[in-house]
Amino acid sequence: MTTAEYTRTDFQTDQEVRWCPGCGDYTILASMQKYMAGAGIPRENVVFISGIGCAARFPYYMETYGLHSIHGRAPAIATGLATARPDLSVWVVGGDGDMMSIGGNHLIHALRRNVNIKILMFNNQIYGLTKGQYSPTSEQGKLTKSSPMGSIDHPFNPVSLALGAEATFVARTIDMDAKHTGAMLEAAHNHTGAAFVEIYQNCNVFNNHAFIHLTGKDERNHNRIYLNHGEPIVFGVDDESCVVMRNGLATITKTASVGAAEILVHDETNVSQSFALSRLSHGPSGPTPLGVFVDRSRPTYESEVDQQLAGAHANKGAGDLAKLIRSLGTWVVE
Amino acid sequence: MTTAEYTRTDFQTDQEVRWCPGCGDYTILASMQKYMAGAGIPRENVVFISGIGCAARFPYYMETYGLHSIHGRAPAIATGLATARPDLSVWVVGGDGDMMSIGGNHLIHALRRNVNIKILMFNNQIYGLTKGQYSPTSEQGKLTKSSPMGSIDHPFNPVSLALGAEATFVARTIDMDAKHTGAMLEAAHNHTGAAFVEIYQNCNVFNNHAFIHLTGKDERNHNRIYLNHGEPIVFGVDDESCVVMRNGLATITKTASVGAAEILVHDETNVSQSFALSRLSHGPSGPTPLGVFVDRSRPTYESEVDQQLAGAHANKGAGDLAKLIRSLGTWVVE
Amino acid sequence: MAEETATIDERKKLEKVVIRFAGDSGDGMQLAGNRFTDASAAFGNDLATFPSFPAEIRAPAGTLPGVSSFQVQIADFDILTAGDEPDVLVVMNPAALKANLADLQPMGTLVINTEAFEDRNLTKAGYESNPLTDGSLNGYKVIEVPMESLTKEAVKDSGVTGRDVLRSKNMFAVGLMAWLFHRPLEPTVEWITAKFGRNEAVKNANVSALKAGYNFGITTEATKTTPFEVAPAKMAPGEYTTISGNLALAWGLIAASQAAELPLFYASYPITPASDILHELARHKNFGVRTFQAEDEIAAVGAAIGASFGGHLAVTGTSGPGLALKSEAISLAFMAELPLVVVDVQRGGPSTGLPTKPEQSDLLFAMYGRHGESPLPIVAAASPSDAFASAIEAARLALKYMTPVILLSDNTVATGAEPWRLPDLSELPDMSVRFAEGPNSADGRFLPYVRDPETFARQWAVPGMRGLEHRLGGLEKEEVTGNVSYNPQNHQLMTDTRAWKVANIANDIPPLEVDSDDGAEILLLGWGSTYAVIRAACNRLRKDGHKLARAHLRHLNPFPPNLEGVLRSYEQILIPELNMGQLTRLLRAEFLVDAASIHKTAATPFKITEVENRVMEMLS
Amino acid sequence: MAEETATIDERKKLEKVVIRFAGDSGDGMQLAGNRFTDASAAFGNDLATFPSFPAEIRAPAGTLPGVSSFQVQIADFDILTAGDEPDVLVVMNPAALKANLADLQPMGTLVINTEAFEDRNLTKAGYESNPLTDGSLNGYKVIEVPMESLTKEAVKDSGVTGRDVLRSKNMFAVGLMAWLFHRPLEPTVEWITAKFGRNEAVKNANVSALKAGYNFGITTEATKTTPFEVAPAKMAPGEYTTISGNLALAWGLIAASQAAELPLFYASYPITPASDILHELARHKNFGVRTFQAEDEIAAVGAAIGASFGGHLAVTGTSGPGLALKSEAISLAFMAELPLVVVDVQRGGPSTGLPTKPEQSDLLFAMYGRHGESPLPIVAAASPSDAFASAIEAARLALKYMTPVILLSDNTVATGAEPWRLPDLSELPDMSVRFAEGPNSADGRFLPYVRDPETFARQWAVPGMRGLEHRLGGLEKEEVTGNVSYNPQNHQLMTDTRAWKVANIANDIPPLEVDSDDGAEILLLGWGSTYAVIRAACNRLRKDGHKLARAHLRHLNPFPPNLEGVLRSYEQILIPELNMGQLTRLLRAEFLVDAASIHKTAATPFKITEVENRVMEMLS
Ligand SMILES: Cc1ncc(C[n+]2csc(CCOP(=O)(O)OP(=O)(O)O)c2C)c(N)n1
Ligand SMILES: Cc1ncc(C[n+]2csc(CCOP(=O)(O)OP(=O)(O)O)c2C)c(N)n1
Ligand code: SF4
Ligand code: SF4
Ligand SMILES: [Mg+2]
Ligand SMILES: [Mg+2]
Repeated sequence: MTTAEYTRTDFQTDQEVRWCPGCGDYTILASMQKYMAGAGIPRENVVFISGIGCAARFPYYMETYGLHSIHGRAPAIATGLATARPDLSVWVVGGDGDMMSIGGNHLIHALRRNVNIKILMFNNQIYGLTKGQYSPTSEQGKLTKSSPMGSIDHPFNPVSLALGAEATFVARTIDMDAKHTGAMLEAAHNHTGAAFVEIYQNCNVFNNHAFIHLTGKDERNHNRIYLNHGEPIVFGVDDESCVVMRNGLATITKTASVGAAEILVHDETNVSQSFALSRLSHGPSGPTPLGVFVDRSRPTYESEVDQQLAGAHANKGAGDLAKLIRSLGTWVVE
Repeated sequence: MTTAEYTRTDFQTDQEVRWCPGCGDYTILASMQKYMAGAGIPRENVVFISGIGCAARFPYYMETYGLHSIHGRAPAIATGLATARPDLSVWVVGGDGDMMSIGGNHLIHALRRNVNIKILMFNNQIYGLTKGQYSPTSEQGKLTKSSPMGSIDHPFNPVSLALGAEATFVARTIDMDAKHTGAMLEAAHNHTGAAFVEIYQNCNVFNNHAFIHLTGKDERNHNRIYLNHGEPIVFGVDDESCVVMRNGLATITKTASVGAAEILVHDETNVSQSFALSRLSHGPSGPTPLGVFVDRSRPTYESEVDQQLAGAHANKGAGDLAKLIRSLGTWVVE
Repeated sequence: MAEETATIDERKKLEKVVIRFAGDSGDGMQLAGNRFTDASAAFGNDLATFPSFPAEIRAPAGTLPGVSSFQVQIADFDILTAGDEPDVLVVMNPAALKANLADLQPMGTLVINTEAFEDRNLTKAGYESNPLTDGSLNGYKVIEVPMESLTKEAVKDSGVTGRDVLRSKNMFAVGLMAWLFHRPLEPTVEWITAKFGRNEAVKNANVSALKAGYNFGITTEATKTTPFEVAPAKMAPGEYTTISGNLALAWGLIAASQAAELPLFYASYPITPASDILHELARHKNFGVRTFQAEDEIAAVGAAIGASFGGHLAVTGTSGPGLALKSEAISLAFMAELPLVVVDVQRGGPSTGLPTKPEQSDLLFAMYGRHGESPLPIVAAASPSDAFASAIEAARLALKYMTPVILLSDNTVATGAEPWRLPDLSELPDMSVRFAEGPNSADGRFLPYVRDPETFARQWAVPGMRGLEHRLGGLEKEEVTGNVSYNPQNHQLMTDTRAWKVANIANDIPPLEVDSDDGAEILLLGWGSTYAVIRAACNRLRKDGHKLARAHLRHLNPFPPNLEGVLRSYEQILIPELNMGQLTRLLRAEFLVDAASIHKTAATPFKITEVENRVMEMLS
Repeated sequence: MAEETATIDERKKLEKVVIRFAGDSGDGMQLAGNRFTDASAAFGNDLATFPSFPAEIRAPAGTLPGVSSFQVQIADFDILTAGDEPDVLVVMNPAALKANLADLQPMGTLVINTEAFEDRNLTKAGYESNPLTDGSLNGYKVIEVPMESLTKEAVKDSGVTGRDVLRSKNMFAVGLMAWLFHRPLEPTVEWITAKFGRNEAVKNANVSALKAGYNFGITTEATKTTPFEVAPAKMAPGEYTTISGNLALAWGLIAASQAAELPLFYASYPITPASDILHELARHKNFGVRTFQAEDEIAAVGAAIGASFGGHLAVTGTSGPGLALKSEAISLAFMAELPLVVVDVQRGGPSTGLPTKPEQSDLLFAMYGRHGESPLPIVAAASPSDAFASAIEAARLALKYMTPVILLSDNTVATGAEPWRLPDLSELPDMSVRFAEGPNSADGRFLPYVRDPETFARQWAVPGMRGLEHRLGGLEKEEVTGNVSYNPQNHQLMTDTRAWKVANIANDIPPLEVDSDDGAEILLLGWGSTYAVIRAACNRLRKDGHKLARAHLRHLNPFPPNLEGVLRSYEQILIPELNMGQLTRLLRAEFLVDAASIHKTAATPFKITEVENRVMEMLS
């Protein structure tokens, strides 16, 4: 089979998919299988690495190489794999708890190092697998098993955090918009370096309707702000709303109320501006940007590793063990 | 002794200070002891918590309560202490490795939760205690024991990272400027909530002159950008340079070349704008902002904990153990 | 009333009966089991339960991995385990039948929701022909119940619609079981009312379904099987409640906090099967309990250490993988000699293992799971209700000896339930803490490593105490002063002192009680959740006239002072463990005794017969 | 030449001599010690070193915590330890004298830099009167040297100025020792030239100081003491180098990578005393070695697991606190059955403990330091040079059995140095890996848990291999397929299989060699860095006519197959350990043998006499 002949089913495994019926993870899985079928990457060169959580079961359902590892450590494991094997296409999948709670440190370090791995965070704003505690992306006040009087943790804004951690690619999408999800997967793959994609994912059992403002038939038309590089940021029915910069803050206003020149033009290479955009929403409770926030170029970690290896080889020649063990000087006993 | 009677020596311990002669840590220690003498906090209510590293020996030298804990965990330990004991003044001290390498996750979570702890990161851009490996803030290309061909890790920008992690207070200062250090300590203390202060600190043994651009007699006049809330950002000899916003980027230009209105006015409450300012430098190799980047208000973690406890008490009365163990229903065997 | 038509005399009188409810995760079997359990408890039966559910939140409906079950044993005497093979098996779909039938007693009673046995479900469960019709159930007493249409019919006037209609079918099953075992309906009706009171329709639906189930029993006269009867148990007089281990443990911590007059600080990161301790404690803020859901297990133990430094009763709870992460920080608490309770609710390992299955395989890890020489006291809960006292004991040791203590529970203890005779709260141990009261050196300073001559605990001074400012840390401490010290002799002294401090706790714990027959040749020794099965096996063996001794360790480190003597008093020793023989290894190393081990790691508790058979082998 | 004026005959002939250089951290004592060692090695002496330095980077100059020392034993026969009490002590300041004098042999030689003995330094060191004048050195042969002015004088034409002038005084000391022990100056001059070649002034200063020291010896005729002489050792013929354990371990990993024909991936987070392995490997990128300095120890082991999944020889190295952090991930590698070498360079514990001091207290942690049932092979290096072979053995087991392996080193092995007879590289074990070659099931799929019938290792297929796509993970695996399985019987089977796989390695390791006298009554059994001291004690005892047996374990899990037999062959067994008796515990549990333990945790290696005395006690 050549990569051109792949269909979605070539990426399905013989394992029964074990998410709750209605879970957003199904949609994302389908988007991924569809994307992979057309991506042109040989299946044997693809690896999915995950931690623990509902989302983290993802590798079992992708007919590629996979490692369902331990909670929070997937970015570190993927860093090792990608550094050892730059020829592979390495994807990391995990939930908001996996990535931002226990795994937060590995995430930010993978991003700053710009390891060529694609990190997909399925953000359902809840701990699904452990049956419903608040997560580091849950909104304040949330009533859960572990916060019967409401969560008092101020959540992360995953896009802001990734940008603050020197990420070279940051995007956001949502499970229900399969087309957009596919486009973000493609953009992440095409980016050379670490890519962080936040995927809003509905957990219909423990946090149903968390994204209703972005998925509700009516609301979504008002609240989805699609970012497109080089284009003015307008959204809403008939582009009635737009984003402008005022006093250093990205601000939403009526398109009609401002001149066309004042409307902010999205620039994927501008981290500062994209950071400002990330502050437009703190969770999906109103107008929320979706799309690629940042896509800029920096050498990947593994390419620099390889370069140093090649450099050492060029300078010193292939390693000679017999020489090495004599390198401190020797003497002979007769 | 009343707090008004404190002098610097009241904060010195009987332990010999064991840093290398010439280490920037001495200066910071002196700044802290001086600040504490005038801060009006009873000594017994002050706690210093540190991890491991040269910087982390700090608690041994402060005549307050202290805990020299384990590598990277000080922010977590301090979170527990501050949550249990909101009456205390809790300070966290650690190096760039302690805080941003192994301790990165606890740091960003303490910041987002807004625990009322004061986190001082002594950034010498090196691992001092373990004798000189590159750290997550070392510049790329650095030659160290563990990077004989140059470090390939792209470093964090600590201010950007803290801002991305929802910090309510972020500042930067430098060991050699004791007055400014004192002012930053005071501002951090006065802030209600988590405060992150990056302190550039010279390690004269393993990374000497790392901050020469900010401390050199001549260079410092060109490169220190002092931020003051509400004031236009100008710097250099005779304020010859200034910062403006161009295309969403903070940019340095000649003061003479722009109109006064165009010069950016620093606003501590504007995270987006301060993030842009943080991108002016990526390490202290040129003009670098010093001062308070952000100081904004959000309820502290422990105040909300206490509020919930008080609320529960008010609603349900003091806990009654005898009732609790009967709360699932009981029956009697005669 | 209709309920009375079947008189007691017509019923089979049983001493005990084991019932298992099995269905899809979505069928509400845990709830059904719990309701039936409570009704039985209220009726005065002794009982023990064993819930079992998939590790997936909701595996695909109708499949084998999606099967969830709940087993309860009820008896008229003091029983201990949830029983081995069920006498009665209730199955809601083909997958539940397939997954559970092998366990059913020969000629056991099988209650089947027939309407779920249609082709799609049969295929999902991997059946090639319909077991209802292919004769494969011939060896059982089958009660076929068209549960879905009967439930639909029953709730049609309640006001519920759509999915909610069939949701009540678990109550139908509870009702039918209530009839079969002559349980009162009232407790269940009360519970439904309390739970769904605000939603009239759902409340009505559940009550109607419950009654419909009961009535179905009456009406069909149990489709020709005789109803069962289990008389109330002869339990010690007292007030009882039904309690799970996680709740008992949480309440024990609250009790300890009250006895010690210290606020409780519980820091945890959610993990099966320990999460419910966090959930329970989070509900009791009016007891002054602070719960902290940390970003990970390291932060949880770190926060607890911080709270301990601040003078709270600090506890961190987790399961095996989390204990691994806490190891380094526990070592810090050990060096800093700060009180800390570390709860490990064990589950099937290694790695992520079998998160919802029982195992006792963290004992050696608790014992040796830190770098350097760092012995810790270890306390283990023997049963759900025992978790209450065990938690208090762990906290007592931590506070009195200024040390981290590991409290072992496991999945069986944590999620199982049993009747608990409520303790007399006035008899909680005295745990009041004596904080340092002032400087303790001639020159007016506070030296944190001045020790109590009896317990060798160092003094506890907490921030806010004037003049007692001091610094602690993880580098080796100089004796008395607590200053950093690299002095060789001091390191030896401190290593010895820390070891001795823990070993000395042996003098502060009750001697091991042995329940021994005269002339017993074999000692059955256990720890943790094997308590129930060991006792049950012993009871059976004694009924058959065998002479045995039985003892159960609550303290795994140090051991009770009389343990060596006890071990040397019996010719043979058998140690049942749900691991590869970990306690056995400890005893061999400690006492050079050649104890036999019966062990398994098969994701299920021992069957009574497994222990019984092994004892019989050893006796013969 | 002047060097020849003192003829060999006038010198004391010694079989061995122990020399300690001690001074302030800033005095360059480690360098001085190393130079002297290399000169001795080149001269053909056997030797062993023991560096000791403060945990602080640079404690305050002149204080006790700031003292740094380097001890070397040189001999004309096969020696093993750095010796007990030094025969010669060189001290550069009062603090160095204070910290080290107690160790000096009675009537030992004391070389003193007199100019450092002024009031300020005496006070800093805590002296109330000047030991040079108060008679307290009467029991020693004192050589007083005004080292600073002599050095100044010597280097005045070299071109160095300021601080650099006195920097060379360590070379003065080396020169003086060279005279005292008749070492050649050439190796040191060569070294100085290579090191400082580019800085002419510094080079000249160091060479001048070195020669000045030597000449001082000649000129003053050793201030009236007789110079010492140690003849070249009778070592086995071969080519030698002087090697430290960390370097030998690093090179062993490179050798393993070549033998296995797999690229080496070393992931680590810096930590004393393991960091030098990282530093060394980072220098050898031309061997295809990838080093990854991770953000913490968890990331390091994680990255190594990733690299292992990718088909590299993956290694992660750390010390105790880091091993604690790696525990959970090692358990994953164990479950996923991926090859991985985990290096633990032990140091004084618990917690941060004594980072620069030797201890062997992580053995039980290595053995039991994971939740669940997760036995791992454990290999321990016995000496600096043995670290080379131990590293190869650890890698061999990891790759052949598809399992994590723990490789224990310790501070003594890691930072000590000894002559190493270079191995014949053509005799490295065959370690070539057989990756899966294609689908291994009837239906053309690849089943990752199909096992080799002999080793029980599962097949290794790595990404990039077409048609072998598969998924691994930490949940319990179904036998053969590797699918997630909660099946009870399967869990039992897999637990047993994993345990058996590791236990079976016993058949693949050499039997324990015992160096036994006929009629030996006592067996001295050791592991790790006690090798040297045990052999030395044995040698001494044998010289006194005692009959002994001696054996040293490289494999701590599983044990060599003949170990039980060996243990049962001796009436008494003594196990020296730098911990509280951890191997002893393992042997008691495993074999119920009543082995005696001599143990200490005093931040220093055993003295030979400590072991000797204990054996004498047991013999009497
Ligand atoms: C070390 C460790 N700690 C805790 C757990 C328990 N645990 C499993 S998944 C999870 C969080 C799940 O939330 P998330 O990552 O958001 O994934 P989701 O289930 O929501 O997809 C937790 C706490 C674990 N498996 N391992
Ligand atoms: C768990 C653990 N890992 C590693 C170490 C070793 N270690 C001690 S301090 C340190 C880093 C020091 O760098 P930094 O935090 O920047 O502090 P500095 O010494 O530069 O002040 C490391 C890696 C340790 N003590 N514990
Ligand atoms: S619990 Fe939530 S996230 Fe997990 S499978 Fe169910 S719906 Fe999906
Ligand atoms: S090593 Fe560097 S940071 Fe550490 S004490 Fe010395 S100068 Fe300061
Ligand atoms: Mg989630
Ligand atoms: Mg540093």
